[in-house]
Amino acid sequence: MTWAPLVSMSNLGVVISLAVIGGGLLWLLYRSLLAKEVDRRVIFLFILVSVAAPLLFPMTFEEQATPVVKAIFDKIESLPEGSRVLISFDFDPAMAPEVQPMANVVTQHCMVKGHKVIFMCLFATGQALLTQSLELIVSEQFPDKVDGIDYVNIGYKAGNEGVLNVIVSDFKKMFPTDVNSVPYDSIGVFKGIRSCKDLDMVFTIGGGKPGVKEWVLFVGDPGRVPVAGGVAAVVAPQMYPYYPKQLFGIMGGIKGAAEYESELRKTYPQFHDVDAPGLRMMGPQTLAHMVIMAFIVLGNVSFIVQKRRDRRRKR
Amino acid sequence: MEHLAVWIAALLTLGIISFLYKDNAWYKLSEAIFVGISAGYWFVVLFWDNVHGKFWTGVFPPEQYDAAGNVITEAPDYMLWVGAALGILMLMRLIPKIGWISRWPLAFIVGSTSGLYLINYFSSNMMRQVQGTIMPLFGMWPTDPTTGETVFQALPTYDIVGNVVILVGVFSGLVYFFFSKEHRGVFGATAKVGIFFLMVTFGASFGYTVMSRMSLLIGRVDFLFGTWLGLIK
Amino acid sequence: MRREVPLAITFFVGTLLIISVFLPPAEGLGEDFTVFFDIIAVFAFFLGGGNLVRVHLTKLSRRKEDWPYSIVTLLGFALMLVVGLFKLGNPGGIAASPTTDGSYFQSIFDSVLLPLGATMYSLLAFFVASASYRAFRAKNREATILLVAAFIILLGRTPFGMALTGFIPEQFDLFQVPNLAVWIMNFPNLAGQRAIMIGIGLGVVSMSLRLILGIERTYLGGDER
Amino acid sequence: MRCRQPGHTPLLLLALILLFVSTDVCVAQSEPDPAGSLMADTARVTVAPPTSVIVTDHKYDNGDALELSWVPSIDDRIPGGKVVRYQVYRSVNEGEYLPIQELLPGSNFFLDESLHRDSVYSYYVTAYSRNDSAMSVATAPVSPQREWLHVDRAWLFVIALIISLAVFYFIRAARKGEDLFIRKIAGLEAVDEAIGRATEMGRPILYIPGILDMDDVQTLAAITILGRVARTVADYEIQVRMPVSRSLVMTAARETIKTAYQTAGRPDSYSDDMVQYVTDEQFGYVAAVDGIMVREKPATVFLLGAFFAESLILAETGNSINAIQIAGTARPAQLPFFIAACDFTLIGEELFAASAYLSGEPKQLGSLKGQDVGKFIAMVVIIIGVIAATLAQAWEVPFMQQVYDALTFVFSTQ
Repeated sequence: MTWAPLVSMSNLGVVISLAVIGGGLLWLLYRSLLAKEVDRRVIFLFILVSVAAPLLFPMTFEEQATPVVKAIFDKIESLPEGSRVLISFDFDPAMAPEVQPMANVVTQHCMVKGHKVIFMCLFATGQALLTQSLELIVSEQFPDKVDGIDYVNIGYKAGNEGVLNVIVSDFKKMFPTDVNSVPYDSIGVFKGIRSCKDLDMVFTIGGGKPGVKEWVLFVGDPGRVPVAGGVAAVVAPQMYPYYPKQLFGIMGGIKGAAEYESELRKTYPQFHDVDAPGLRMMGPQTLAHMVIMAFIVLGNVSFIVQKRRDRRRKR
Repeated sequence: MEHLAVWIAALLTLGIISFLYKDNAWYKLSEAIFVGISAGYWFVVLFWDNVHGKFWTGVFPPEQYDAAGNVITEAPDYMLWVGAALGILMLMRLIPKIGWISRWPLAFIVGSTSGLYLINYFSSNMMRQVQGTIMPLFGMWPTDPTTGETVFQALPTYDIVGNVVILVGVFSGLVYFFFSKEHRGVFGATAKVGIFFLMVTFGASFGYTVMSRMSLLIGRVDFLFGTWLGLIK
Repeated sequence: MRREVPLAITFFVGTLLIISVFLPPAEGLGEDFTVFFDIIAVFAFFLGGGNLVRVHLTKLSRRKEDWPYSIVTLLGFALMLVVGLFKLGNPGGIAASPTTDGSYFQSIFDSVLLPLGATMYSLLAFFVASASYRAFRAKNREATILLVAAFIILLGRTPFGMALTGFIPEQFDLFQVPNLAVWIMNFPNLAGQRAIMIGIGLGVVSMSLRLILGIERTYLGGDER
Repeated sequence: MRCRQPGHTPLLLLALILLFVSTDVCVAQSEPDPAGSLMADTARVTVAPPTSVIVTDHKYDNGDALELSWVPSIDDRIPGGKVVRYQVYRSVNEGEYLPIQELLPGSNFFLDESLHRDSVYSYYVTAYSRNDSAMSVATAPVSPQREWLHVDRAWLFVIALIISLAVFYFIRAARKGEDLFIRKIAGLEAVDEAIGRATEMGRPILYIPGILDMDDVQTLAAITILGRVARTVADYEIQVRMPVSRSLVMTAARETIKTAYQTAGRPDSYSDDMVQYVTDEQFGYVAAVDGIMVREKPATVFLLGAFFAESLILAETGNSINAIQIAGTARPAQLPFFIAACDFTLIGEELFAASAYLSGEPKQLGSLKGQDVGKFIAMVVIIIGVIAATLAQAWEVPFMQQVYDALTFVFSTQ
């Protein structure tokens, strides 16, 4: 059990706001022990502070990776350097805020491990997001990686799951060139790769259709390729039936991304100073969750104290 | 101009949030603006979409030509007049003497809603859910797509327990909803189990939605501190 | 007559739509009737909008409490009607959709209605908290179950869930809170949802039949005017 | 394209030829042969045509769709086939064949929709390799057929009919005076008490029928319950406040309350002002209702009908003014919030049963018994189905497999 450092205290603001929230809760606990109810406006104030504070003073919580997320991290970590990983951006701008952090963090991990990555997308609108991620992650953080040798962007092909049906046996038929019109056979990443079956793993991001499910049914199962997926939080429960046989790992929502980012920071400290959108966006949510749970506890404390008192009075 | 829009939005945002403290003039103003403008907004949208878009262009289709100049205007849909006639009957309420005639379109609406939903809900809620619950508890014999042979795939223990839980939960939940028997004895005990399942469902769904509710507030706070005040880097 | 004709209309229309599901040639009927409904709804809006104007005019003329706000409501309503029906400032002119970007109509929507709606929606975050404080108390067995289920799910969504139960060995990883949360969502939660849904399906059948058969007729009014 | 003057025909032909030549060139330029650098790939890749192209009627429609199927070209094997795509061509009324759909390798089926019953259609399919193509034999002209019965939905019909007949049966039995027992439903028993409380306190009752229009069954349920509630209210001197978000609901609600007051013999106490239209906008309506709640402090709040995210906003505001709240909806996602914040909650089916229950009329209660028959069928089918499925899959009992398949088939819906 690792408690510390559960939260990184980046500056005075964080310390003060946490102290205010914690102190306030203690005071309320004291009042609850006297069986005094908390006014709803006090609760409202706590919620407002717990959401606003992490936004004003960036506050991140160390996330413990759940097994479903840890499985993806461990797999990428255990693959030997130079393994071929396919990352598919199967989402549109509407889904992007929730799932793009996952795509980015897995890209970071693959790059730092020295895997060779094939980027593609099944959504026409995913193309722009893919380019954006490549610029943000690969060009900025890994300037020495070379297009074509360390990674390749083969872009979008229309046909939804039909595309998968083809590439599971033949990449070149569907993607004769990459987005820069470099012919398949002159792309270093593809050396020795004929189809998806030759890949070491596939990571697909997107809760829509085609998405994770189609990758499992059309590539993972028939091609016996390890597939992992990242989806929006609301879709995640629908993916669990595929775990662990057909999907070796799942990331659900911002929380999934945050867990992965945490894990990555633990193993590669150099990422501590790099922006981690998952962890950043989880800050206010986690704090608000904890405040709500604290209030549930407070409610029960004052309820039990009240009940005891009533019983004593009856006697 | 954009600055003004941000300021208006910020003031209105604060007006609504101030309601949490107590009802006040600022909230009342925001509410009055909200009600007036949104009522007008929806009337305009419905008017252009339905009266113009569906009725007018359906009854008097605009002339259209294909690339070669042939007329490909669609035939007018005379059925739409029935809708308009019913709509006009609705307006008869304004004339007290024949106001009762507005019950005809009302009767039409009630009839069509009940007719449409009867089969709809029955098939998607009852039939499909019953079918979804009919499942093997322990595992399946799926056909391997590559070799064509079938292998028994036992489910993990958690899923087997889960399947049994689903069976018990659906069954006892239905017992709870039974109207024609008092909740007593074995029947009552089963109904009690049903209530427990419903409570787990409600508690779990409540807990699950909290996070998405928080993100809405995060959006608003982000707007106030970031876009408006520029405090967030 | 005043009562029989509407009852006959309900019966006829309802039966027709039920049958149409099973007759391919009548398949489009449901769609047609939905369009009728949309058209009727707009006509009805004259009644609703008229009522809105009347309510606020009365408030104004009788100087009832808070009457100044009624002026704001009426002005806002009138403003949107003028701007939207005449498509003022619409870059596409009168032929374009009223919600074209850049039109006055859409600009007002973006700068006034959107923030108002989003803020009203975001109040939920506060109410979720106050409701959990009050409702999730171990008052009796049902309430305790409600509380425990909600607490596990909430805990599963914070880092504490893993921190508290991460020590549980892998064979029993179901009892690690995040996994337990997923299991609850996938099984007991699903069971409850299904029971509710099956009940709803049957409830709708029964209520629709009562309406179509005219057993339920409170909405139709009496014989006298 | 149409030729307007015969004299122009040769010119037009020339233009056409030029057009084709130029597009060919364009294609060649914009899509450089990916493997053009390799000598072997410049050779012509011949390809065999798709065979056995069959067109059949799409079943159970109004005669507006045809199904086209074929055996893929023998050169379309996975992996490593030569076919890169298929193209479907269609001729309408024996006219020119035009390309209508491009399909991926491996395809063998195409559903052509939006056709007309009085036209005839024929098709052929062409397989393309990188630089060659082969067309199949064209099909004989066919027109889509209209079917009169949706045979796929026969079982849906039968089961819906059984349950409807059960409802009819119990309604008739009740009419004949048979005593039908219906258990007490707590949330509905509370209705009278809640109205009584408002009377004592001299404060209004607030009735919110959800935010959807009359084209939703939950709103219908809310209106039918309103009929019963208004009937009780009419007996007391209390005010009903009913802000609504749809004009049609306003009309229906007025009609309903008016009838209730007439039945109670107090038509003069009724006023149109009881029901007030606010706005169609979801949260604008919520803002207004919240305002009404805190300003008029109703003693009793009914939240019955279709609710979305606003469920908790309304219920918590109602709770803050200490009103007794009776809520009900058929939206499972919103039920938890009502359970948490309201005094009584009608869960799904109870909402639809409420007006029958409150009416207390035997024939109405009879319809509730009919529902129970449906539940009984569901329970029996689930138990038998699960046993059959488990025995069939885990122990390979063939008869059980048949039962399993049959039940799955009967309860599958299109």
